[in-house]
Parts: sequence; C-alpha cells; structure tokens
Amino acid sequence: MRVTRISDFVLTMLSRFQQVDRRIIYVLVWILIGFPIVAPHVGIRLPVLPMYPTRAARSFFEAVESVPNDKVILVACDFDPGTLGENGPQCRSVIEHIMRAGKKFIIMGLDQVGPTIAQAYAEELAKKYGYKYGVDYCNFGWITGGQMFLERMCRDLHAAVKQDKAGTPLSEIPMMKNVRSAKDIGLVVEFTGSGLLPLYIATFNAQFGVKLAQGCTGIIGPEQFPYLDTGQLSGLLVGLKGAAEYEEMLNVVGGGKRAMLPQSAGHLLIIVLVALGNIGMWAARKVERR
Amino acid sequence: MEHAQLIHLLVIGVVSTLILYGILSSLRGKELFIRRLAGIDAIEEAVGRATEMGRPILFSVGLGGVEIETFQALAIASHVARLAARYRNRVILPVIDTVIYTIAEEALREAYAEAGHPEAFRPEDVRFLSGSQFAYASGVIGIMNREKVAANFFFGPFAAESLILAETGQAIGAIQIAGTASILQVPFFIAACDYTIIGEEFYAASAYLSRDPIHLGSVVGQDYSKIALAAFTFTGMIIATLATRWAELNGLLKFLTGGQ
Amino acid sequence: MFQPVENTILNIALMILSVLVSVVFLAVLHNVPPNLRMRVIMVITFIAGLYYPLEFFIPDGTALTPFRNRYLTPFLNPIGDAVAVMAAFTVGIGITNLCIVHARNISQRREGWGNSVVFFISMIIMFVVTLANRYAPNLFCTATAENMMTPVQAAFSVMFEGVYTALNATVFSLLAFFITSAAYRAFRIRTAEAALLMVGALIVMLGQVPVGMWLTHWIPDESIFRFLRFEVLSEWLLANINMPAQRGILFGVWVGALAMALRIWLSLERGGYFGRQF
Amino acid sequence: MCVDARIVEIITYFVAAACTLGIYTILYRENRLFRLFEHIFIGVAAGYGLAITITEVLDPRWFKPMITENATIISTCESVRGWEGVSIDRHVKRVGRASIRWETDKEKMIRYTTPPPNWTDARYVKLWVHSEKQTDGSVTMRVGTKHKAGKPTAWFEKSFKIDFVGWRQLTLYLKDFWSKGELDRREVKGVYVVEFVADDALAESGVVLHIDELRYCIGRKWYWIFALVGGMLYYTIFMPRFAWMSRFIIGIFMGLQAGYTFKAFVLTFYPQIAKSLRPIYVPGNISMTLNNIIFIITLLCVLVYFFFTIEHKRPTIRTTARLGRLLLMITFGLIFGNTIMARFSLFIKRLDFLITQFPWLK
Repeated sequence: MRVTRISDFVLTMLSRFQQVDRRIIYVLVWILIGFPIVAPHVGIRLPVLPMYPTRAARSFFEAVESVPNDKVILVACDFDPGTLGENGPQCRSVIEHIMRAGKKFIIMGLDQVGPTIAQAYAEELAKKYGYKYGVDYCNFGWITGGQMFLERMCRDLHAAVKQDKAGTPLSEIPMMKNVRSAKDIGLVVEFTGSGLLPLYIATFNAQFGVKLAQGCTGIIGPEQFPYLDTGQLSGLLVGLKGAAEYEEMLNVVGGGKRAMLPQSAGHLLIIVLVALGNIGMWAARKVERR
Repeated sequence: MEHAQLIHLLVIGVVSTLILYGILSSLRGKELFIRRLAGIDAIEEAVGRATEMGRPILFSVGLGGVEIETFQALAIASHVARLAARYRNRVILPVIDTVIYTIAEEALREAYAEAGHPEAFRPEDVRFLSGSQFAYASGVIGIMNREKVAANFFFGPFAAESLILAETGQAIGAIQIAGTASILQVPFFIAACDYTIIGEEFYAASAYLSRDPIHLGSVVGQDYSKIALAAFTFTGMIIATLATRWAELNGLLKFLTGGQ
Repeated sequence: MFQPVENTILNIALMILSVLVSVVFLAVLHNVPPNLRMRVIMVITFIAGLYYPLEFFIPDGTALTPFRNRYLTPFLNPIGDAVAVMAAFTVGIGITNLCIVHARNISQRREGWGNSVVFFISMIIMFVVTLANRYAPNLFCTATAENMMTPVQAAFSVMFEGVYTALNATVFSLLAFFITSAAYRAFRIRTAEAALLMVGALIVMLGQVPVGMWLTHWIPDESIFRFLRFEVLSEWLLANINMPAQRGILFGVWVGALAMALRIWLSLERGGYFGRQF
Repeated sequence: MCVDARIVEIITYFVAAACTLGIYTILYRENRLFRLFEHIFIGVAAGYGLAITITEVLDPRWFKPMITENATIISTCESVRGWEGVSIDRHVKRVGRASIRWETDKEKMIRYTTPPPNWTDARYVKLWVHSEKQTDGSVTMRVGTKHKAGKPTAWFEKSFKIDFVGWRQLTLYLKDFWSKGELDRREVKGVYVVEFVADDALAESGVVLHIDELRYCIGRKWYWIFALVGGMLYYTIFMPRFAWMSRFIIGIFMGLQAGYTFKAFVLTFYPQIAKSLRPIYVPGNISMTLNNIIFIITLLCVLVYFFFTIEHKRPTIRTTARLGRLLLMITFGLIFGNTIMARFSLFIKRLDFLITQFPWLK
C-alpha cells in the first residue's frame, strides 16, 4: 500500500490500537501492578502519592478531634475477614488518630472477628502511644442481640455488658467508672461491609443524640451518602480510598496509602487503553473514508 | 421486624390482585399486547449461528439454586433447547446446584422431545460441575475452550464470576446473550456480551416467546402492578413534601414506610 | 405426637416404623391414577406455599396470633433445618454425576482421561483429609508441642490453604485482568449508550485514585463548581443517578418474582419442567 | 511422629504458589497445565463440599438430633468450680478423670451454682451416682429457677432412693418433678442453682456418695428420619416409573420458596420503596431539593423503560423510555468503575501473598 501522505501512515499506525491483543493488556497489568508491589522488597523506594481528602473524610477527622476529653469513643468493628482488605486499614488509622488525640475508646463489634482484629491493632499502637488496657481503652468483644441490645447499652452500659472480652467485670475496669450510658459516649465510629448502620442510627443517634461516623466498603458506599446529607452521619470513609485519605490527614503511611500506587497504576492503564482504543477506532474510520 | 405491618399486607394484596387479574383476563381470551423485545431475535440468531458452525451451545444458569430467578432462566433454557433440537445441535448446561441439576436435566430432555428429536439429547451434556462458585467458573471456562462452543447464554442469578465466563467466551469468539436481574453484574455482561437483557426484560421475553396465555397475562398484570407501585411511590413523595410543612402528616408517612 | 424418646431401641423402632409408613403412603400414591396424583402434589405445593406468608403476615394482637405463636413460629428453624438437610442429601446426585462423567472418560480412554484420574485422586484426598481433620485430628500422634502439628492437621493445612483457598483466590483474581480487557474493548464511542457507559466509568475511576483527584483538586472546595471535582462528581452520581436507577430495576424484578411465586404456588406455571403430565 | 509447623508452612506456600501460577497460565491460552489445575480444583471442591455437607449439615443438624439424646452438660464434675460443700475425687470416677465426693454426714445439702440457664426443651435429667453401701435413705434433687424480674423463684424437685451399691445411672423425668411456686414448664429460662439434699435417714447412715456427668437431655428425635425419606425421593428422578416422587419433594421445596418470596418482598424490597418516599421540595436546602428531584426523575424514567405492554409509539413514552435507557447506561458505567478497585485489590493480594509469604523472605 503506497503511502501517499505522512498522515496516512500515522493513521494506519494509530488504527492498530483498535485491536490490541488481550495478552499484551494482561502483560501490562502484570507489570504495572506487579512492579509497585515487588519494588519495596528489592530496595527500590517508591514515591507515596498525595491524597486529597474529601469533605466526608475531613468531617470524620474533625468528629474524632471534637470529642470532649471526658467522653469516650465507641469503636464498632462489624466486619469479617471478607471485608478486612478495606475495613482493616480504615479501623487501624482511626484508632491511631484516637490515641494521638488522647481520647479514651471502647472496642466492640456485632461480628466475632472484628473486635479481635481491632484488639491486635490497638495493642500494637498502644506501645507507640503509651496506652494501657483498662485505663485508656478496653474491648467488649462480640456483642449479640442486635438493635435491642444496643438500646440497652445506651441506657445502662454496665447492666447490658456485664464483662469485657477477657471476662473481667466492667466494675473492675478503671476507665468504665464514669462511663455509665450513652450520655458518656461522645462518638460512635462503625466499620462494616454490610448495611448495619440503621441499627446504630435508630439507637445511638436518633434516641440519644450521639454523633455517628462510618468506614464502609466501596460496594456499599453509595447507599451511605443519603445519611450524610440528612446529617445522621457526621463522617464517612469509603473503601481503601477512605483509608488512604485518613492516613493522609494523619500523615502516616498505612495499608490504604501503600495500596494507592498499584491501584493508581491499574486505573491509569485502563484510562490510557480506553483512550488508545477510541483513537484507534477514529483513525481506522478516517482511513476507510479515504 | 419479625412480622409484617399492615401497609405490607396492603401493597402485596394489591400487587397480587393485579397480577391475577392480568392472568384471568388473558385466560378469558382478552387479546393482550406485548412489545417485541430485541433480546428475542438475538437468541434465535445466536442458536442459528451456532448451528451453522456446527459447534455446541453452552447455557449457564449461574449460581442459580432453588429460587424464582433460576426457574425463569430454565424456561429460557428450554426455549433455546427446542430451537437447537430442530437442527440436532448440542446444548451443554453446567450447573452449580444439585437440586437444579435434576430439574434442568428433565427440562432439557422434555424440550428435545417436544422438538421431535428425543434421541439428540445427550444426558451428560447437563453436568454438575461443583458447588463452589469459582471451581464452577474454572470448570465452565475449561468446557468453553475444549468444546469450542459457538454460542453462550448466561441467564439467571450471577455474582463476581460473570465476567470470568463472559470474557473467556468473548476471547474464543462465541456469540453471547446474557440476561440477569443481578444488577451489579449487568455492566460486565454489557461489556463482554453481544446482547444483554436487563432485569426482568428476559422474563417478558420468555412470555413473548411462549405465547402462553398465563405468561402473557402475568406480564400484563406485572405492568399494572408497576404502574400502581410508581403511583404509590409518587403519592408518598408528595405526602413527604407536605409533611415538611404540616407535621400531622408524619404519622401517615410513618405508616406508609412501615414504621422505618 | 412428634415427641423425642429416651430409650435407644424405642427410637430405632419408631424410625423403622416411620420409614414403613412413608413407603406405604408412597405406594398408595403410586397406584392412584396420575391426574389425581398431580392434584395431591398441587395441594401439597399450595400448603407448603402457605407456611411462610401465614407466619409472617399474621400481625400481633389479633385473634390468630395465638394460633401463629403456637403452630407456626416455633417451626421456623426446624423447617429451615429440614430444607437444608434434604438439600444436603442431594449432594450425592452431584457427586455421582461428576463421577459418571469422569469414569466414562477413563473407561473409554477419551482424550484428557489423565485429568479425570487427577480429579478422582484430589476429590478422595480432600474428602478424607477434611473428615479426619474434623473428627480425628490427632490420628497418629496425640500430644503436640507448641509449634508441632499432627499429620492430619498438616495434610488439611496443605490441602485447604495450599490448594483450595489458593485456587479460589487466584480464579477470583483473574477478574483484575478480565476487567481491564473488557473495559478496553467495551468503552468505545460507537453509540450514545456506549459513550455514556464509558463516561460514567471514567468519572468514578478518576474519582478514586490520587491522580484523578490531583487533576481537579485546583477547584476550590468552597466554590459552587465544587461538584466538578472528580471525587465529588463521582460520589454525587453514585448517590443520585445510580441508586434511583437500581431501585427502578428492582421494582420490575421484584414484581416479576412475586408473579412467578404466585404462579408456582397456585400451580398455574406452564412450560418447561412444569408442563409435563405425571 | 508429629510434623513441625514450620515445614508444613513452607510446603503449603509452594503448593499454593504452584496452584496460583498454574491458573494464571489461562491468561496466555487454555493449556494442559490449566486443565490439570482445573480438574484438581473441581476434585478438591467436590471432596471438600461433600465433607462439609456431612460435618456442617448432616451430622449436627440431622444425625445427632436423631440418634443421640441431645444432652447438655450441667456439670462434668471434673473440678469443684461452681460446687459447694463437696470435694474432688480422682480415684472413684465413672466418666472422665474425676467425680464429686459428697460426705452426707458432714454436709446435709450440696449446691451447684453455675448451671446452664435455659432448660426450655429439657425432658429428663441423667446423672451417675455411686454409693458405698445400700441404705434406705434418699436424696432430693432441687432445681431453682428465677423468672422475669419481680416474680418469686420457683423450685421443682424429685427424690431418688440410694438402695444400690457401686455406680448407677439415674434418669429423672422432668414431668415427674414436683414443683413449688408458679412454674411455666414451656418457658424454663432462668435456672440458677441445682441442689442435692440428703434426708435424715441417709445423713445418719453417713454414707459417702459420688456424683459424675450431670446432664439434662431432650431425647432422641426419631422423626428426623422423614428428612432421609424426603432426600431419597430426589434420586427417583433417574427411574422413569417413580419419577413423579421427585416432583413430590420438589413441589414442597418450590412451594416453600414461593411462599418465602412474599416475605422477602417485604423484608428486602419494601425498604427500597420506603427510602424513596423523599420530599420533593426540602425547605431551606436547595441542594437536597435538587438531588431529590433528579432522584425522582431517574426512578420514573427507568420504570417507564421497563413497561412491556405499552408500544413505544407515543412521543412522551418513547422519550421517557429513551432517557431511562441512557440513565441506565450511566448507572452501569458507574457500577463498572466502582468495582475496578475491588478487582485490582484481589490481584494485589495474590501478588502480596506470593512475595511476602516467601519462606526465606519472611
């Protein structure tokens, strides 16, 4: 095919982008996502991408900051290993912020696994911030009984939850002396992959006016925005992005920010491929018209 | 909520009466109209193409267990099998649920008999692959590649494995039709299949194909119910708007939302 | 009438008696003319269909509430268990079908029969190891020190974490590749619809990663153009277009499910599996 | 012949790595290695599924209720915790490593203070009692139960004679217990103490008794055999003469499923309608009003798209349906974009596993 003009040559080259072979795409995915993960292990330091926290994440941060010192924060870990990938980094960075802000907090959860994982995070961070179990934080463990039980907790914490996860009665835990009911709870932060928020709204928020903030997975993110608009939620972290935003505000590098580099690389790959595909299609149509 | 509120009883009562009214009026011979859905020609064209290439057809009901959506999908499978049986073409139907395996085997055997070629039906084409989602998915893409299927049909409830099946089918060049009510999987079927039927469009398609009075009446009854539900939602919104002004309406609103 | 008993022999006797009664009942039904038999099955489907609605829709504080609390609500769990147990018995059908297909491959030396042998070996190993891990974990040696494992536990760990969970997670992770190639092929501005599909996806993608946010972070957060920032636009679209649209689809899907439930319950369903005479 | 966990970990890692890379070969094209791992996967899944069906469904929810007594341990009598007035005895024992020793002459009454509270379905109590010699005295077992707050405690008790030597297992039917105080037998939820009182004749004889394996039982539920009969009906599908029997059981299944759809409609779908009842105009909040208006327009357009009985001829219907389809397309684009991060993290986790779990790197 004799090439009459340079533009014809360029167009035919571009039109090849219309049909990139799928194996090339797969190799690109291996490289672009694989490299950022392998690099740290072979000593290559990678840049950490800046995050721009959304308003919902910033109000989550302010909600934790604004809790008066005489009140405690309830950390509700209603997630299981399935959504640990997203809820884990969120929970860990919020606990680190609570410790840095010097507030007391209680861990609990409507799921068996959540409180255990949060306990591991708390113990690991406690060494860094000098937090002592029983004085600065404690863990009620797995709570069963759903909404009715949450309501009983709001009215009288000691009557509802007789002992903590390790079995020591609440009366023997120093920090619980002046924490009797929902009046002494400044904020409830909930981490979950399933729609459990209405349970907390109906009890803590609606009846006792306690502020609520949530860290949820990406899939159920859209369902939680209406609660932000109505003011029932005073903060929302969505998926790994939410965890990365919180870590940015804490300027700490955690699970969220570490994942941002390969995720960005992957997303960029798709955007570039889509662009090339469209350019290729446009070029091919141009060549046919000639 | 252990037990229903009154509003739930009313809504289900109205919807059920409208559906039964649709069915009864259809049984009494009332001429009913359903607009032709593009999905139907796509099904016939796909079966025709597979027969020309002399390659088998693969039909998957996804993660379908004993549930309503799976029976709707099996109705489509019977229709596809009747079409394929005319040209003695094979329909491979891998399943994930053992109860559905028994029902699917009978449905296909009967479809081939109805089309006049009972001997063309091969029992081992209806296969139980595995009870676990991704073992099933890896089994199906194995079958697709080895049998070099020419047409894929994905009807019924699907989850994350939808794109594994559809993308592999696209890679081997099969013509693919999908229809599911699993909304989160529809985008991936749109991206990888030649034609995607959304939500209960595929149910109306099967009613259109079978011309069965009960099915036609049911689709008409369902349309009446949707109009009723839309009207109910709209009036509810108006009441909610007025409730911001007149607080007494909040009681009515609470009744309508079933005490939420 | 259905009360548990204490002594073993009586228990076994009653079990045998129940089996005999069922066999007699089925034999009687077997000799009944087919269309009468079909009526019996239609009646049974109708009664089975009555249980959940009655239990759920009889409100509290009415004349029927005591009836519901006495005869319906207590059976919620037993019926759930019974359905699960009867469905569990059908697992045999699945396994027999699998074994027939693979046994035929081996006996007729069909191409790829080696894999069928591999299928049988891995099935039997996993079956034995999982049962042993549950019922006889310390089969060959009992007391284990802190970081020691019994052979059965070791085998189960290799088979479960090493094979089953690894294969599951890997097949699931294939989606990362397939989603990329599907996006590349599908997001082409061929028609208005395909273009909208692409635009929707691109906005959400850019709203999720730092690069996308960086592109529009120069728009001040307080200005009225705030919604043009990718992450804000993506949140807004997800909440105000995606949610109502999904709800619109659900209206049709659930009305359709109700219609089919009505037809199965009243045995109005025709065609396919249902149509055949008995 | 135990195995060091460290070695098992290394083997598990390499097996998992082999499986992972084996499956990834499908990305190039379908090949023998992928076929091998596909069949391993289907085999392992079949074996695991069968084993799990037995250990999680058939054994606990069918076989055990049908064959065993469905007993609940009140006290294993292996230690004195919760007991008052007794001592532990490691020599004279019936079950396990120890039993409870009760010198009737020193302690006229012994108590067990931490029994399981919920005895609702219990039908009889079983316990092993050992006596040194035959006596004409008897022991009364008293069970104290507290009902809702404010109600007085109710007691129910039964006595049994000690007219045997050596170990004997006693079965005390709860319906034969004589009850003091108002007791609702169907709702026995507040049991807080179990006492054994020796009568005067026994105390004089000063016999030393031993108690072991104190349990309350529900009994063997023979009627669960019907589930086996129901399950077997499925297999008749392969026998044309009896195939109607499979219709019998599938009819019941589908009836239950159809009935449950009405309940699911209310529990799963109706909240969606309830959440859509939003005010069209929200005083003082322009953005919320705008959002709600767009919400309503999208909902109605998508609904019109799904009408099948109206020909799309009339312009109003046609444009609304067209707008509905476009809104649907944007929605599917949004869902697609929203899922990408989750799918990439699956692959990131696999790579993370391959690299960080590498035995010598950890």
